Amino acid sequence: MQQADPEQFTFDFRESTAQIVGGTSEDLKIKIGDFAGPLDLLLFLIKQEQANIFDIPIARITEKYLEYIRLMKRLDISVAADFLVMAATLIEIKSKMLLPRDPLAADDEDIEDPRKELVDRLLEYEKFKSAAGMLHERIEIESATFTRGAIESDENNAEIDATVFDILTVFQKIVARHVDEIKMEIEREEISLADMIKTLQRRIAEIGEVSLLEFFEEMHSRRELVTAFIAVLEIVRTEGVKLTQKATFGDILIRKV
Amino acid sequence: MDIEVDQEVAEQVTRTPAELMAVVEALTFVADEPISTKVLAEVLGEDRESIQAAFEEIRNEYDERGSGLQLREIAGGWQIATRTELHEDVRKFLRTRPSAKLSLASLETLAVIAYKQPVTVPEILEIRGVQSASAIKTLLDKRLIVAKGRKEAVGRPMMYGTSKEFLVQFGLKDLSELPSIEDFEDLVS
Amino acid sequence: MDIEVDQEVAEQVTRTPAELMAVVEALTFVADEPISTKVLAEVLGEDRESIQAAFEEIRNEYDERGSGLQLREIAGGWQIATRTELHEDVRKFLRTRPSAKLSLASLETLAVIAYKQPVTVPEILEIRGVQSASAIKTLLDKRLIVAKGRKEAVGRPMMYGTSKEFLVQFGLKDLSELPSIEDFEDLVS
Repeated sequence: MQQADPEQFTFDFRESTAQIVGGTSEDLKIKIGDFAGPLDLLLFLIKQEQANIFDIPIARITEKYLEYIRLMKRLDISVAADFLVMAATLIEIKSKMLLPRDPLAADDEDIEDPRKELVDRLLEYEKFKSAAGMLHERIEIESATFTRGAIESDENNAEIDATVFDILTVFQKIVARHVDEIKMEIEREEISLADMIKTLQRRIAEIGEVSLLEFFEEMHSRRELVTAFIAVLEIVRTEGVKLTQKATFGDILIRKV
Repeated sequence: MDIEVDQEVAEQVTRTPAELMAVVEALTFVADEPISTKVLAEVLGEDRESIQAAFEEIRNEYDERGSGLQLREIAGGWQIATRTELHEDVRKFLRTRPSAKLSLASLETLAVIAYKQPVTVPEILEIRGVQSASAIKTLLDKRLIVAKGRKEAVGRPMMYGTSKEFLVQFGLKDLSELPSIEDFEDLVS
Repeated sequence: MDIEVDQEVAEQVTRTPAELMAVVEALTFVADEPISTKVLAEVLGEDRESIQAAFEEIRNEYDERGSGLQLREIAGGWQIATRTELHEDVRKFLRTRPSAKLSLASLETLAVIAYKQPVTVPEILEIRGVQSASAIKTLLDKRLIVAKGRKEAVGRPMMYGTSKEFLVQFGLKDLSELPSIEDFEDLVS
């Protein structure tokens, strides 16, 4: 982990999560990447507040929720519409609960708790969140077994089940093996991959489309060049960007999708 | 045509249990995919019970001699694979890294699809509370899910379900091996 | 970095003969090509005599239990294969499969030859990091590659390039139609 910059947050692209430390609130520590959606965030806040899911302190939770959204905005992290929809829902529930009870209504029993629908959704969601955890464990175990290396099959069969793109993909993987080796070397060097990623991100954000040829030409050393190359790979892997190439052997453009 | 030939041969062949084990092991080894008792029974002209028994016997044998390989039942078939405990050495040799992890969003979406299939995008949104388009794309790219036709409802939305690849990657014999979703209720506090 | 870690681990690891047999069996199983004792000794941080002993022990074990598989010494390495006597059943089974897949080793070798031609065997080894002898044989058998004369270098090694058949099979007018990797290549060569 890098140490905090002025903005007091750091990105770890390997994990593709962002960790926010500080902000105005006392001890709000949030890993953005850990939240799969607004329900996930809500569950987190409810647990953090040690509240009972069947009796959610809606005012407090709403406040925390909005605080989180504001923090995201301040950090220029785009807030998905779904998070805003949930914010609106929370505010609506909160206001309903503040309404004085209709004196003509008979008993408490007949009045539906405004929180009920949300609680049902949370409970339903949490089951699938647990199931996702189970799947995660399963795939971890499964990815540890390997099947045999391919055997060349029937020699009489002239048909080959491969395309020219398989060839390119395979070659890129071989090249990537070399990159991995180089990457390991440079991790001990002063050039930071995180800085390179940030530079490239800023550039893409500013001008929308970056020529990789130009970007690479700016590099002063082989190491920087390789770092720049890995930064491109990382950004392509972790963010919504697209590489386009107009002509064979031509320049490659990286742009926002 | 093939099948006729098979039956002809099958009538002539009588294999001892040991011979059957040997040929079952050999064919499982050359198969590119998990191979079902049904296919093997047809190819070898044997009944499915004998094939099943041979598989189980081979599996036990592998386990007992502490082989570096294991025979496992997966995605409706049987497959020879390396033993899980050896993954570090195997990875080092193959120069592979642990496969790219699925994001939490993708795993959640996959969980919803696995348990609710066939399920539409709006239904997934309802449960997860968040758009799942990019997670669905990832899962389609990884062939973990497949389209399962359209729902007869407004807009005729596409329905999704899990694939055979899902079973393979998650080491499941079939979907019934998934723990029931109600089991997770106990964990919910 | 990996390599340093590997050596560290290798020094710490002491395997029992049974454990060594298991891991040797697993690696031979996943390898695309016959695997030499030398390579295995390096990967596992063991001496060649132990590896050789493990191979022989595994071979005997396969033979003694009448397995459908055999461990055989071939082309300077060891390989797991189906037992020769079973070839009829194996052939019959393989014929039921639609089209032939190239192994990853062959595909990689073909990719290196396609993009680096004319290229020699040592150069392919350099790029892939593994021996490619049997892959080259397969590619020659399938006429996807052809010899392109000898290189004026020590040992005058044979150079290989892709064939006309390669262009036909992969639907290319000529080699310039191969997708470009030039920009990536510059960075790592």
